[in-house]
Amino acid sequence: MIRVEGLVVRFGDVAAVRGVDLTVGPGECLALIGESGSGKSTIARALLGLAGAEASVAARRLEIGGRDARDFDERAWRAVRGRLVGFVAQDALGSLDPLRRVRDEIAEPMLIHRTAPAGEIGARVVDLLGRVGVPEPRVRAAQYPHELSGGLRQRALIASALAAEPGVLIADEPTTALDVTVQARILDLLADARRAGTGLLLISHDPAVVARLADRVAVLRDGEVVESGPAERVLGAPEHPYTRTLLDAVPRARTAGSPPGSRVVLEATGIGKSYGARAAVRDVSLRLRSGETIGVVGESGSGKSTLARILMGLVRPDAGEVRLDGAPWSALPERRRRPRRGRIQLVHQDPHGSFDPRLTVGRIIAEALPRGPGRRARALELLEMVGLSAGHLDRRPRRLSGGQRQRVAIARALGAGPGVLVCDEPVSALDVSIQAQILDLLAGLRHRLGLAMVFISHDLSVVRGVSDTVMVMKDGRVVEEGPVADVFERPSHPYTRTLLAASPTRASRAHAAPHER
Amino acid sequence: MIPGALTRPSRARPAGPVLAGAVLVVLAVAVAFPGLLTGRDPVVTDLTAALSPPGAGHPFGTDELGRDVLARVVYGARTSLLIGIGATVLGALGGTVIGLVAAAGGRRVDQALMRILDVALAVPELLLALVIVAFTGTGTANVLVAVGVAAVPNYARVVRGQALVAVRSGYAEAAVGLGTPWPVIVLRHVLPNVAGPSLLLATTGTGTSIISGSALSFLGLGPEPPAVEWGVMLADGRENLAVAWWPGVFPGVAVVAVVMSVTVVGRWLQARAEGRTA
Amino acid sequence: SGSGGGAPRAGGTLTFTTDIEPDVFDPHVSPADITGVIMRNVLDSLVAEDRDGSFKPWLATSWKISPDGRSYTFRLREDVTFTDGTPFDAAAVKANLDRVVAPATKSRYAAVLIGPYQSAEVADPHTVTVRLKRPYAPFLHALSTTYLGIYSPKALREHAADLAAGGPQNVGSGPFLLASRVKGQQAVFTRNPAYDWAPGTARHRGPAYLDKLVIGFLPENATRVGAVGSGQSDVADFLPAGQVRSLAGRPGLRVLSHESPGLVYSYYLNTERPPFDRREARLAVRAAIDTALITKAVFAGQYRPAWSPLSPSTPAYDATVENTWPYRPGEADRLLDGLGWTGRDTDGYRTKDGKRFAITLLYVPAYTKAERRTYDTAVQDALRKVGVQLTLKPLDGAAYTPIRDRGDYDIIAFAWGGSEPDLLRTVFHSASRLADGGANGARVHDPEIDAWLDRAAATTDRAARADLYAKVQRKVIAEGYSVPAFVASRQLAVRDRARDVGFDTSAWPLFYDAWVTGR
Amino acid sequence: MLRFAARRALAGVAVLWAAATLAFAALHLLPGDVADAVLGPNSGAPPQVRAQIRQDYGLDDPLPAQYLRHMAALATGDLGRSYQFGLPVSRVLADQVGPTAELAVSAAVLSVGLAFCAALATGGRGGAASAIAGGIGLLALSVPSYWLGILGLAVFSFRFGLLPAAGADGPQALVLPAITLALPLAGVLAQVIRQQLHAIGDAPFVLTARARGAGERRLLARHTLRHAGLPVVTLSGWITGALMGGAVLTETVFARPGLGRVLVTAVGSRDIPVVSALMLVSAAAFVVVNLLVDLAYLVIDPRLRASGAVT
Ligand SMILES: Nc1ncnc2c1ncn2[C@@H]1O[C@H](COP(=O)(O)OP(=O)(O)OP(=O)(O)O)[C@@H](O)[C@H]1O
Ligand SMILES: Nc1ncnc2c1ncn2[C@@H]1O[C@H](COP(=O)(O)OP(=O)(O)OP(=O)(O)O)[C@@H](O)[C@H]1O
Ligand SMILES: [Mg+2]
Ligand SMILES: [Mg+2]
Ligand code: NI
Repeated sequence: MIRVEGLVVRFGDVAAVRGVDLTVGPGECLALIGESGSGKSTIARALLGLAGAEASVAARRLEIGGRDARDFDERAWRAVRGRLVGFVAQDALGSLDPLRRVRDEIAEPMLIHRTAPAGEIGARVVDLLGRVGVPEPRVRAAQYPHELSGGLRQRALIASALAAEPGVLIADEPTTALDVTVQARILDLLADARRAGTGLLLISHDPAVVARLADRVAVLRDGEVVESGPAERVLGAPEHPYTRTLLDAVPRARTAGSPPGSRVVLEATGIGKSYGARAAVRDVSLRLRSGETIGVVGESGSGKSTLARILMGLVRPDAGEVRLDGAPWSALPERRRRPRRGRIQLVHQDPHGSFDPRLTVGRIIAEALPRGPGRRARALELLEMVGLSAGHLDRRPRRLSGGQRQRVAIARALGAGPGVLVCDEPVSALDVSIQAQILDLLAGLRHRLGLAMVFISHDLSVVRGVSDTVMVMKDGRVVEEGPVADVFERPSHPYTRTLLAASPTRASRAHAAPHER
Repeated sequence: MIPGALTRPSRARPAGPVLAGAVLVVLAVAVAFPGLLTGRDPVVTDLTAALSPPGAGHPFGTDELGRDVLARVVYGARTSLLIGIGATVLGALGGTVIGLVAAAGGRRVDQALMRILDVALAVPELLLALVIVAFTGTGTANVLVAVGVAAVPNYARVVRGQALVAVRSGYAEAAVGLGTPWPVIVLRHVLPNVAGPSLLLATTGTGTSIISGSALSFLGLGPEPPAVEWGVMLADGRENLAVAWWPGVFPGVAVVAVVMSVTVVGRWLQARAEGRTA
Repeated sequence: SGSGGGAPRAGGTLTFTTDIEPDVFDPHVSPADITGVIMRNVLDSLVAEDRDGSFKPWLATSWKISPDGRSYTFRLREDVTFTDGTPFDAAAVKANLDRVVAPATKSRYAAVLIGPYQSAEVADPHTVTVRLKRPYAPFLHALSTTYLGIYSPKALREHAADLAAGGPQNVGSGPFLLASRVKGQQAVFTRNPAYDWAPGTARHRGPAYLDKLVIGFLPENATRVGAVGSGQSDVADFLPAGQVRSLAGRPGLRVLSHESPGLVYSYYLNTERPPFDRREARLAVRAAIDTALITKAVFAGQYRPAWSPLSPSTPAYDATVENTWPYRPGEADRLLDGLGWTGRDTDGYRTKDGKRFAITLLYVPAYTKAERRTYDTAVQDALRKVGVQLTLKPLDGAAYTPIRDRGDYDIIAFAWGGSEPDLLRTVFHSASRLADGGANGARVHDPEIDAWLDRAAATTDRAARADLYAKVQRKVIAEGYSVPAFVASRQLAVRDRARDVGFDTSAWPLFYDAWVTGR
Repeated sequence: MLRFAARRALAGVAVLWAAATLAFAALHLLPGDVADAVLGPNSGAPPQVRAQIRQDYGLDDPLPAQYLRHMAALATGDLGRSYQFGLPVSRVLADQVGPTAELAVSAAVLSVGLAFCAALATGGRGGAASAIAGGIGLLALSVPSYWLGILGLAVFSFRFGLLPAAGADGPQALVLPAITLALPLAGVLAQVIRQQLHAIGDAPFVLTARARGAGERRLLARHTLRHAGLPVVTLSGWITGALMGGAVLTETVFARPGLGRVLVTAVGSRDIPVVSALMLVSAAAFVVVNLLVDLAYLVIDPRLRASGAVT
């Protein structure tokens, strides 16, 4: 279906992809792994002829559906996109048109390619939503993207990519925002599709996910494939040292050695928030001490991001109160909160949307820094802490990879020197090695400065690694909480048990047969 | 916006901004050293040579009193641009401040300001300008103020509308989360995002202000003769359009050239500031 | 008047476009020329003035003036009915004249025109006697204008407040009915089929030829000229002089031109304060202005320069003043030097005791045609050449009046149409103060002129009047109270299909005799 | 919703009241006598006429009394009697509203339509077509409208006789004025739309829509144009103002009856009843437009609906 040889993509003088060969056949799954910024998303976009105006694309060979795509005109590309090749973009949160209803977005490929009679489209949309695991599909179809949680949006996006039954699906980090139960469901769905003959180009930072699906794996570094082969071999016995570092960064406990302090820095009591009839958060309480990390896990749409925004004082709760450093916080007017804003910072779930598109990375970070000379130097220092370099300082967010953007968001949050950090999926787009680097960074801050964190993540192993206590959320409620070991070892709530069971652990990857369900 | 299929990005050198820049340079010369562009006096009449067509002695011809049209266009630049640009700057600045305050100042401030603007907008600009001029007297500066003040509500509305969208954006929220004070958020994030349409209005506004100024002159509240001003030239020139096109067409062309150049250069600068190639 | 070949034919529509739309359609109230032109079609007058200044019967068949000149007895036609069916009689005349002077009418011109009117008496149904407070020679002329036109008394009774609006309620006995009016656009007239009392000055009898007369209002010169050029209109009023020549050459178009009688456009120099309290200063300024050249340039050779305050087509015009005050810049310099304005400042203007020779001309732009402003600008430049700074000061209507009435100006300029030499009294008699509704712009207090003007108004002897008015003109020129500028012509562009559009003595177009050829 | 409506209605009334007050204040505080303005500079009216005018219109009463009388009359729907025309203001304005509305609405529709067409023509595709269309748009927004009108007249009516030069009868007479009024507006709107299209072109959802196989046209129609529509909605207040301002000049040039012309003469002769009535009309128009604008925001952008923060 797709066959590429010698693919080169340049952005100006920088070659983001240099001479990549790959093929995806019907019913076959090729996984692209590689560190953040290695060129995965760029390849995906280039295969759709959408590398962007600044990009120059060249290839020795580029065949899609058996035709030479090198001399495709717009028309020909359009026939390919959505129909021959479906695409799930990495930036799931911003990839649905905010002005259109979810159902219109999902129906669009069917309308464009006329793959379904007009009368049936409505029913199909609901069916698709159900298949990707969206509860209440009928209700959700009629909503607008901003009314959906991150995970719901991601599922809607996958549904739209599958709508016209494409021959090949390119999925760029399709499960970043999904909790493990839903993730499992999506992976099943993709496996089904593959069995039905759909080729799959899967881009993921998560070896566990790759292990579940891929027949073959290509490992990308700096735009070049350093290793490729059958999934079992590459994942099981990597040859290239880069691949090994990519896979072997095993999460370890980063809490050890620094017991939480006794001072309560953030306290929430009986928090509740509804959007119309939907209760996004109900009666949630938490106490966070300095140096402590509370992990928050839970179903997608269970109210985690809403909770984070309430803690931050960005959304006013309908019920309950948040106190910061023992003083009122959520009840204050914004003017009174402002001087203390630096104390508590948020890493947004949607970093892209939280950047002013007009500003460069340097200025975005500088905004968090105190006024004065040396701001740029400090910004660079922060960038380097999250594994970016001076070369990124003058770029605009649009020209960064997904993982790079996420790290900029972290750098910005740290720049303010907060005592409390609320992280909403801070490492969802990062490969394990960089994840490890970031988590070490946070652990260091916690250790040295007593940084307290509310850490929201769908990745149970990450949560387990960083948290002292953990809260499990479902339908806006905390269904279980306690010391992390207790909850993970002896889950009491049935939902927690499902969650843990569904987690594609690293342990499973060695013996995970690619075709196994 | 062109998707890069198997393409190289286009790197055309824009001819527009260069041309527009040249026009603005000529204009600047006309304002600063009109003598460099014409050797003639714009107010001296020569009744024996009234309405001579463009030719050797008078490249743009002469008007109904035999005054050199080129000289009048050149010398008129100063007054016209003063009114056009001055009034626009005044209107755009005032409007932007009010619009931003309304958008960022919370519901009550917004409501109050918007209702005041409704009233202000309801006052026909002409009337407002008339009243201002009636109190301050005629003359270039007063026309400038009158036209500028009359334009404030318009800019305010536009800025406020755009700002409302920007204020609710993710990045504005992120800035709130950083504890950035509102004024800074407004200046750093909201303003640049509302600048597009208002800049555009401002560039067009330059021409419109020249015209509004001339409408005032028309009612006798503008610069008095023999002051040279494009709007007045336009108004006078149209009387003879059927027999002599040049006194009415050249000042019009000057207005068009100014507005176009300002627009093109403004757009180019904006695109550069945003790092895109447009 | 313009006449074409062929016999007049009844039927058809004629469209006439003029520039200014009257605010008020009631000539008893409005001072506007255009109101007079428009309503002439609807309202008849007691008498009609002929081109030679004599008066012909109209609604009055004959009249007698008492020897003391203070009472006029009119014998009225008996066959006239207003278009609402009311018969015309002496009571109707009385009702109209009384209305003009009633304070509630707020007449802005007719009440002045009617002069020392005291009362009207109905002697019998068809005889009316008008009594004046003092002799008033221009009275017949006043009666002949539309401003003292005769409405149906029923209309006055029932619609007095609505007459200003213009519409079917404005009922007279004229050749047309005002059928409808669209404000800002046009007024439409239809023929009065019963009309059989045309004035003695008309070319035919019986009803008007036109079925319908449309009077459109197009203030923009270009649009008005364009409308007649494209055939959207048959006659365009007030052609800009600059376009006359090019229009005259267009096939299918004629240009009709009539010099307007009355006071020419003149600059009135304020004699009550320096510098124009000195005769030499006035004469110097006058000598510095080449009115012949300016007139030729500004009006593309269409208008003549003026020599007298009166237009040559006005009765009692004195031709002897012609060419008596030619353009002599050397003379201007000599006079100014003589007055001590010998210094020069950096801008090249004359100074005396460190003060610049600077004068102001007030004007109201809304009421000033572009051509006049151009003329003023040319004058400004002419004066600059002899070292005199003239500032043209625009003011809005309300601000202008008090300043003008106070006399806080050096020059004001205006023209005044009308075929009555007594207009001289309005501008030069010491009693015609601006604040009292007069127009003595030069603020002249000249006992000699006052006496001549009073005597002229008191006598009906045309020769004696002409002699007195000539004296006034010569004195005005000799003293340099005003600088006459140009003699305007009313110029109309007429399409070939429009025939026999007439002019009255004030050079206003008349439509009673007009007709149109078939398509 | 009902409370919202009531609040808006109340605010609307307040705006109208303020507008009327402002007009009253402005025109009474101007130097000079209203009676002089009524009479005009060249009238030979004797002083007693002036006195009569002052008396009839109550100009000799103290200002507060005049103000109260004026407001009381307005409250009962009586707009007063025009100084200048001597007629009830409602009658002066009655037949003028139609032509102006006709002109303004057709120009508004035309300009928005033209702007979107131009954006469609230039959107996405580069190349010559886009450059030419962009240039025309630029030209359109740079040309002073009344100058354009006069040139248009010179060419289409006088030279070729294609369209009537003046008046307000029939749709033909509307063509030139509407185009004259609409073109500069369309120029501005097209630029705004283009700019917005540019900005939105980078958004991830646009990439996704493209990845579904959406062509440029579909992209515009279904996605980006709605985003570009937002600033157009924002500009509608400006559009309304520009239409009203433009109507004054356009109506003069094309000799169309209408409110704009009435306004010019009324302001010139300080016809307070007419001017304040016109201000009421214009304020009412703005109140309505703003209401529509706010509703349009809600219709176009669902994000604002949820926050309920839009006024
Ligand atoms: N502005 C809004 N309007 C309406 N509903 C909303 C809004 N924001 C959130 N919701 C709803 O509230 C619920 C909780 O959303 P939230 O974003 O907090 O979920 P989450 O736990 O962060 O999910 P995910 O892991 O998928 O990001 C969801 O059902 C969502 O649809
Ligand atoms: N428009 C652009 N202009 C310049 N550089 C770009 C542009 N888009 C991407 N890049 C750069 O190209 C490289 C590859 O980016 P890409 O998005 O393909 O990475 P990725 O492998 O998807 O990373 P991630 O896992 O973080 O999403 C990165 O270094 C990125 O900064
Ligand atoms: Mg990526
Ligand atoms: Mg979330
Ligand atoms: Ni993950």
